[in-house]
Amino acid sequence: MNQVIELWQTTGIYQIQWPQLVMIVIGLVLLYLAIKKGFEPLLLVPIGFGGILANIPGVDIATGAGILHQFYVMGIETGIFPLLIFMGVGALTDFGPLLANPKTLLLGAAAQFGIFATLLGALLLTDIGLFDFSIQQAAAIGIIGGADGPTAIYVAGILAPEILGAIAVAAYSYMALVPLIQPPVMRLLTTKEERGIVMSQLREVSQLEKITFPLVLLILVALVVPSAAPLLGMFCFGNVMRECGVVNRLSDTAQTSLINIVTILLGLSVGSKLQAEEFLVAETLGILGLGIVAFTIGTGCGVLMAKLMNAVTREPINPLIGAAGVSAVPMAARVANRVGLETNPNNFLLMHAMGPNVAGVVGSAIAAGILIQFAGG
Amino acid sequence: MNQVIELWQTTGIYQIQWPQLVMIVIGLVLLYLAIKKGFEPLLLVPIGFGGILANIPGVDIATGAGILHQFYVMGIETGIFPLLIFMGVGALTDFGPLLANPKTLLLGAAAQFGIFATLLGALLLTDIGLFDFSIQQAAAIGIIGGADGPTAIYVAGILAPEILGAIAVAAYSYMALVPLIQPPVMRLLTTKEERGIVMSQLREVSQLEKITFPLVLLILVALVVPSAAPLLGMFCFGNVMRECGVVNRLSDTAQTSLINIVTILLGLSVGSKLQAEEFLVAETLGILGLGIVAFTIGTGCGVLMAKLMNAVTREPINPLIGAAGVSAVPMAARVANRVGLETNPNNFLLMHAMGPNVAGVVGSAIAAGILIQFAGG
Amino acid sequence: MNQVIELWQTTGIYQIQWPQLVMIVIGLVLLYLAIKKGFEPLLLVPIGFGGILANIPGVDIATGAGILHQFYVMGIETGIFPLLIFMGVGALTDFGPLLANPKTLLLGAAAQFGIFATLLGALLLTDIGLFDFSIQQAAAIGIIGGADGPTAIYVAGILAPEILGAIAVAAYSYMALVPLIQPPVMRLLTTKEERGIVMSQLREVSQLEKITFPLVLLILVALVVPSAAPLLGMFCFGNVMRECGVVNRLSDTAQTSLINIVTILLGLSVGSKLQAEEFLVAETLGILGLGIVAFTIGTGCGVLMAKLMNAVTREPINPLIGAAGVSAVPMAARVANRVGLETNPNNFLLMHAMGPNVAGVVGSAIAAGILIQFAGG
Amino acid sequence: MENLLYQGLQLTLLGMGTVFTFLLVLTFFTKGMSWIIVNLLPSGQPASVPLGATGDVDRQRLTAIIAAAVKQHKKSRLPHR
Amino acid sequence: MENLLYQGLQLTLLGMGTVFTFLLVLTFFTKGMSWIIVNLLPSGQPASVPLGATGDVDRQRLTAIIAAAVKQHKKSRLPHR
Amino acid sequence: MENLLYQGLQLTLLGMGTVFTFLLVLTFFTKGMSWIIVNLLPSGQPASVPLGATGDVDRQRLTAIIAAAVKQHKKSRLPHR
Ligand code: NA
Ligand code: NA
Ligand code: NA
Repeated sequence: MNQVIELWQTTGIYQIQWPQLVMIVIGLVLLYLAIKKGFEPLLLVPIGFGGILANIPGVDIATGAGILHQFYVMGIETGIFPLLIFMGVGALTDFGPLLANPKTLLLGAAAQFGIFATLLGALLLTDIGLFDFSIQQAAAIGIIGGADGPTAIYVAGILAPEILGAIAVAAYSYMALVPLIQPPVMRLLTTKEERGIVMSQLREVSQLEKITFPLVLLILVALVVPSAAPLLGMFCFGNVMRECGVVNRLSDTAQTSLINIVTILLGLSVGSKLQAEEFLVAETLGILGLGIVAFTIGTGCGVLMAKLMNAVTREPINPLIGAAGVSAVPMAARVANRVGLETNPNNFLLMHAMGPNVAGVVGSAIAAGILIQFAGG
Repeated sequence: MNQVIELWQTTGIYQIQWPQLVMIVIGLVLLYLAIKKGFEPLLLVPIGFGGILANIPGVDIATGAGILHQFYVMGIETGIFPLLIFMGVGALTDFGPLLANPKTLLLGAAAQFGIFATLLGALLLTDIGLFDFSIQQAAAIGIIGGADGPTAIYVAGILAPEILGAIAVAAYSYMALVPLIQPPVMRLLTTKEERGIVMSQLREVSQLEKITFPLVLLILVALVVPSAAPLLGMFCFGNVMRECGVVNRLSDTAQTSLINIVTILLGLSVGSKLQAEEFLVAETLGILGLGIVAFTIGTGCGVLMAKLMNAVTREPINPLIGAAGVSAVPMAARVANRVGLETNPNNFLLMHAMGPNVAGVVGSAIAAGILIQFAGG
Repeated sequence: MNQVIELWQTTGIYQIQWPQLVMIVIGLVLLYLAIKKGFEPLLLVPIGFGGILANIPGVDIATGAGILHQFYVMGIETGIFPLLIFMGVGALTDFGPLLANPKTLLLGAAAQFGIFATLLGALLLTDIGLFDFSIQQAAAIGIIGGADGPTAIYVAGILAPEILGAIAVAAYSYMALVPLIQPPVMRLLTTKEERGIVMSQLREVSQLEKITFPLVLLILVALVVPSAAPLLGMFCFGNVMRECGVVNRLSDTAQTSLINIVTILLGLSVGSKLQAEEFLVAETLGILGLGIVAFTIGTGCGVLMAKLMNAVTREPINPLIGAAGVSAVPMAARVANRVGLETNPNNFLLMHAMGPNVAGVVGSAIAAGILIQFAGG
Repeated sequence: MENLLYQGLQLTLLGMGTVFTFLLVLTFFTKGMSWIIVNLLPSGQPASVPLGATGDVDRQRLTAIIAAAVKQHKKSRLPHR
Repeated sequence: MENLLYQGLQLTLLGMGTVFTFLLVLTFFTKGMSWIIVNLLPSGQPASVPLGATGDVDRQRLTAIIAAAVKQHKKSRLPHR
Repeated sequence: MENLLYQGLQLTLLGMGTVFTFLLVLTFFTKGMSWIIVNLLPSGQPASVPLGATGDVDRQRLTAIIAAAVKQHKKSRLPHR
C-alpha cells in the first residue's frame, strides 16, 4: 500500500504544477506554429519539443544530469553549437549578389540600429521601473533585432543565459513573422514610385572574388573588431570551404549532416531554457515586446538608409531591399521581392535583396562583438 | 640488452593472461556470429571488436585515458548515446500499424512480464545462494527481456554498469536468436486453428494521427511515468521529426549519419565493458541464462495475452502477433509472419505484428522508468 | 572620449604584434598552397584558416575558452580526433593489392628508417648545440617521416604538443610535395633497367581474405606491439567494417560524414597550435628541415630495400614501388606509377605500389607505438 | 534475502501494474484521438488519391537524383590524410 | 539608473559607429578587391562559357547517380537496435 | 648530450628491429592465412563470375536512386537559421 502511495507520488499528475502545465501547452503551441504554420520549423520543432521535456516534473531532463542540460552545458555554455551553425550558414551563403553591388553592405549596417534602439528601450523600461534588466540583459535582448538565430543564442549564452530561452523563442518567432511584421513598415516609409524602382542587373562575379572576399572580411574583422572574430571567423571559414572548390566533401558535410546534427542538439538545448520558473516571468513579456520593436525599427532604418543612399549616390536603389538588411535570411529578401512585385509585377528584387540580407548577418555579428566586449564586463 | 628485455616485457605475448586470451577469442566469435551468421551486425561488430581491443594487455584502451573508456564515459555514463539512438529509432519507427489497431498496445504490455519474471529469477538465484545479485543488478538483468538494445544499455548504465557488457551482449545476441527462441514457444501455446486466424485488413492512417500520436504518448508519459520520459521523450521527438514533414533534413540525419555515428561509438563503448576481469565471472553465465528465460517468458505472455483478448473482444487476433510484443524490432514481427505462413501460406501477419512490436518498445521503456525509479535508490 | 580610446585599444590594429601578422600571412600562404596548388587541401584549408584565427589578437579563440582551444582539448589532447580519422582511413583502405603480394610489406618496413634517421638527426642538432630538442620532441619530429597525418598528430599530441603545429604543417606539406621530393631520389638510386622492370599481374583476392587480414593484423599487434594498438586497432576496425559487408551503413558513415566532421575539427585544432609565440621559433625551421630529410631518407630506404629483395627473392620487384613505402597514400603510389611510365609507357605500377603504400601506414603506426612506449617516459 | 525477494515481488506488481495501466490508458487516448481526427477534423482523413502523393514523390525524385549526383560527386574526392 | 541609460547611449554610439565604419571600410576593400581581380588578374574574369561547366556537372551527375545508388543501398539495411 | 644520442641510437635499433620483425611476421601470417583460405576453404576462392555481382549492384542502384531521390528531396529545404 505504501508502495502504491509512493508510486502515485512519483506520477506527473501528482507532482506537476500549473506553471509547468502552461509551459507544456506553450511547447505544443510552438510545435503547432512550426508544423502547421511553417514558423522556422527546423529550430522551433526541437525548441518546442525541448520545452515540453524541460517541464516534465520529477525527472532530470533539463536539469542536473539530464540529457538536455548536458547538451546545453556542452554546446551553448561553450559557444560551440552556435559557432558550428554559423560555420554551416557560411557554407550555405552565396556572397555573389553582395559582391556584385558592395554598397548594399551599408543597408546591412543601418538595419542594426534595431539592436541598439531595443537595448535603449530595455534600459528605459528599467529606468521607469517596469522591469529590472541589467545592461547585459538589455544587450542580449537587443540582439534579437539582429534577426539571426545563432548570433542571438551565442550572445545570450555569454551575456544573459538566464533569459536565453525567451530570447531564442522571440528571435525565431519574429524571423518567422517577418512576412507580417515588415510589409506595413516598408509601405509606410516608401512612396509607390520608390517601391517601383527598377535596379540594374547584377554583374557576374568570378570565383576568385568569392574565395577572396571571406578572407578580406576575416582580416578586417581581425584588425578592427576582434571580439566579433569567433562568429565571423567560423562564418568565413564555412564560406571559404564552400567557394574554394577543393574541399567540397567538407563543405558538403558542414552544410548537411554537421549542421543538421548541431541544429537538433542546439534546438533541444535552447528548449531546456524554457523551464517554467525561468520562462514564466514578467520579463519574458518584456522581451517579446521589445523583440518586435527591434524588428520594426531595424526594418525601418534599412529602408530609410536606402532612401538616403538614393539621395547621395547615382545608381538607384529600390528602398524595399533596405528592409532585407535586418538579416532573417532568406525570408526578409523574399519579403522585399514580394512587396516589390505588388507595385511592378516584372520587377524581381530577390537577388538585389540578397546583398543587404547577408550584409545584415555580418552587421549583426559586428554589433554582437561590440556588445560582448563592452557590455560583457 | 636491457632494452631488449624491456621491449620483450612490453609485448603482449609476455603480458597477456589467459582470461584476456579467452576474451579475445570471444570477441572473434562475436564477430563471426555478426558477420557470418548475421547476428545484429550493426551492434555486434563494434561490440565484438571493442571487446578485443579491451583485452589487449599493457595499453590503455578500455581503461584510463584510452579511447574506448573515453567513449564510455562521455556516452554511456551520461546516457547520451542510448538516448540519441532512441531518438533515431523514433525517427525510423512507423506507428501506422499500431494506430490502425490500438488494442495491440496491450500485447506489448503483456510481453513485458518477461522483464519482471527474470528480475524475480535473478533474486531467486541470489536467494538460493547461487549468485549474489543486488536488486539493481536484478533489474538490469530483467531489462534484457525488453528485447531492446538502447533501453537495456541505458538502464544497465544507470543501475549496474559493472555488468553492462554481459547485459548488452545477451540482449543483442538473443534479439538475433529470436527466430530460434520464439517459434517453439509460439507453437506450444497455440493450436493450429489459432495460428491460422486471418485478421481484418488495417485501415489507412492519416498523417495528422501520426503527428499527434507521439505527442499524446509524450504527455501521458509526463503525467504518469516521468521516469520514463528521457527514453520515451527522445523516442517521441524522433518520431515527431519523422512525421511532421517540415524538418525532413533533421529527421533524415537522425536516421542516418547521426544514428550511425552514435552506433559506432556506442558499440565500441559497450565493447570496453568486455574486459576479462569484469566479463569472465560466473555472473555472466547467470545473466546469459536468465536472458533467455526473459525472452521465452516475454514471448509466451504476449501469445497468452492475445488469446485472452480473443476470449474477451470481438475482432479476432492471431495470437502469433502477441509474440512480437517483446519488441526485437523488426525481427519478432517477421518471425510472427513466418510462423503464420507455415499454417496458412496466404495469411500475411507482418503489418499486424508491427503494432505489438513497436508497442513492446513503449512497454519496456515504461518498465525501464519504473525500474530506474524504484530499484535505483 | 574615454570610450573611443577604449574602443581603439580593443581593435586588432592597436593590439596586433609583428609575429601575429607574420603568422596570418603564413596562414594565407597555406590557404593559397591548398586552394591554388592543391596541397592536401582537406587538411591545409582548415589548418591554414585555423592558423589565422589563432593569431587574432585580443580575443580567446585558440586559447582559454576559445572554440579552437576547446576543439584541441577535446580531440587532440584526448587522441580522439586522430584515432577517428584513422578509423575512417581504415574504412577507406583496400588491402587487396597488399594481400596479392604480401612481401611488399617489407618495403613498408624499410621506408620507416626515415623516421629514425630524422630522430637521430634532431638529436645530433641538439648535440652540436644548434637546437635543444628533447628525446620526446625528436621522436615526434621523426614521425613526420611516417608520411601519415593522423599518426603524426597522434604521436605529437602525446609526446610533444608544444611543436604539434609545426609537425602537422611539415607532415601535410611534404605529403603534398611528394611528387617533387621523391622522383630525384628514386632516379638517383635506380638504373633505367630497374625502373623498367615489369611485375607480374596481381591475383584476385577473396572477400574472406580481406575480412580476415585486419583481424590477423590486430591480433599480431596485440601480441607484439600493444602500444600501437590504439592506432592500428581503430584502423583495423574501420577496415573490418568496410570489408565485412554487413555494416555498410556504418562503414559508409565512417568514410563520409564522420571523417569529414572530424577532419574539420582536427584541422581547426591543429591550426590552434600555429600561434606566433609557439610557431615563430627557430625550432620550427629545424623541424621543417628535418622533415624533408625524413621523407628523402624514407624514400631512399624503400627503393634500396626493393633492390635488396630483388637480389634475394625470385619474383622481380620494380624498385620504384619501394618509394611508396613511406605512405603518403595515395600520392606516393601515383608518383611511383608516373616515374615508371617515364621509362616504359606500358608499365602501370599503380596497383603494385598500393601494397607498400598501405604497408607504410602499418609500419609507421608500429614505429609510433615504439616511440610512445620508449620515448614517452 | 527474504526481504530482497519481497522487494522483487513488489517491484513486479508495481511495474506490471504501471505498464498495463499506462498502455490501457494509451489505448483509450489513441482511440479517442483517432476518432476526433477522423470524424471531426477534415484534414484527418487519409488522402483519397494516394497516387497523387506518389506522383509528387516521383517529381521529387527527378530533382533529387540530380542533387544527389552533384552531392555524390563532391564526395568522390581524395581520401583524408 | 540614469547611469544605466547613459551607458546604453554610449554603447549605441560605439556600436553603430563601429558597425557603420566597419561596413563602410569593407565596402571600399570589397570594391578594391573586385577591381584588382577583374582588371589585373586574368583568372578573375567570370567564365565566358558557363555552359561548359554545366556540361561537366552533367557528366558528374551520371557517375554520381550510380555511386549514390550503391551508397543508398548500403543504408537500406536493418534498423539500429 | 652524448647520452641523448645514445638513447636515440637504442631507440632506432629497437624501433627498426620491431618494425621489421613485425612486418616480417605479418608477411608470413598473411601468406599462411591466404594459403589456408584459398586452398582449404571453399568460400575463399574469388567469385568466378564477378559479372553476377555487378548485375546485383545494378539492381541495387535502381532501388537506391529512388531512395536517394526521396532522401535528397528531404534535404532541399530551408537553410538553418
Ligand atoms: Na542582422
Ligand atoms: Na520490449
Ligand atoms: Na608511413
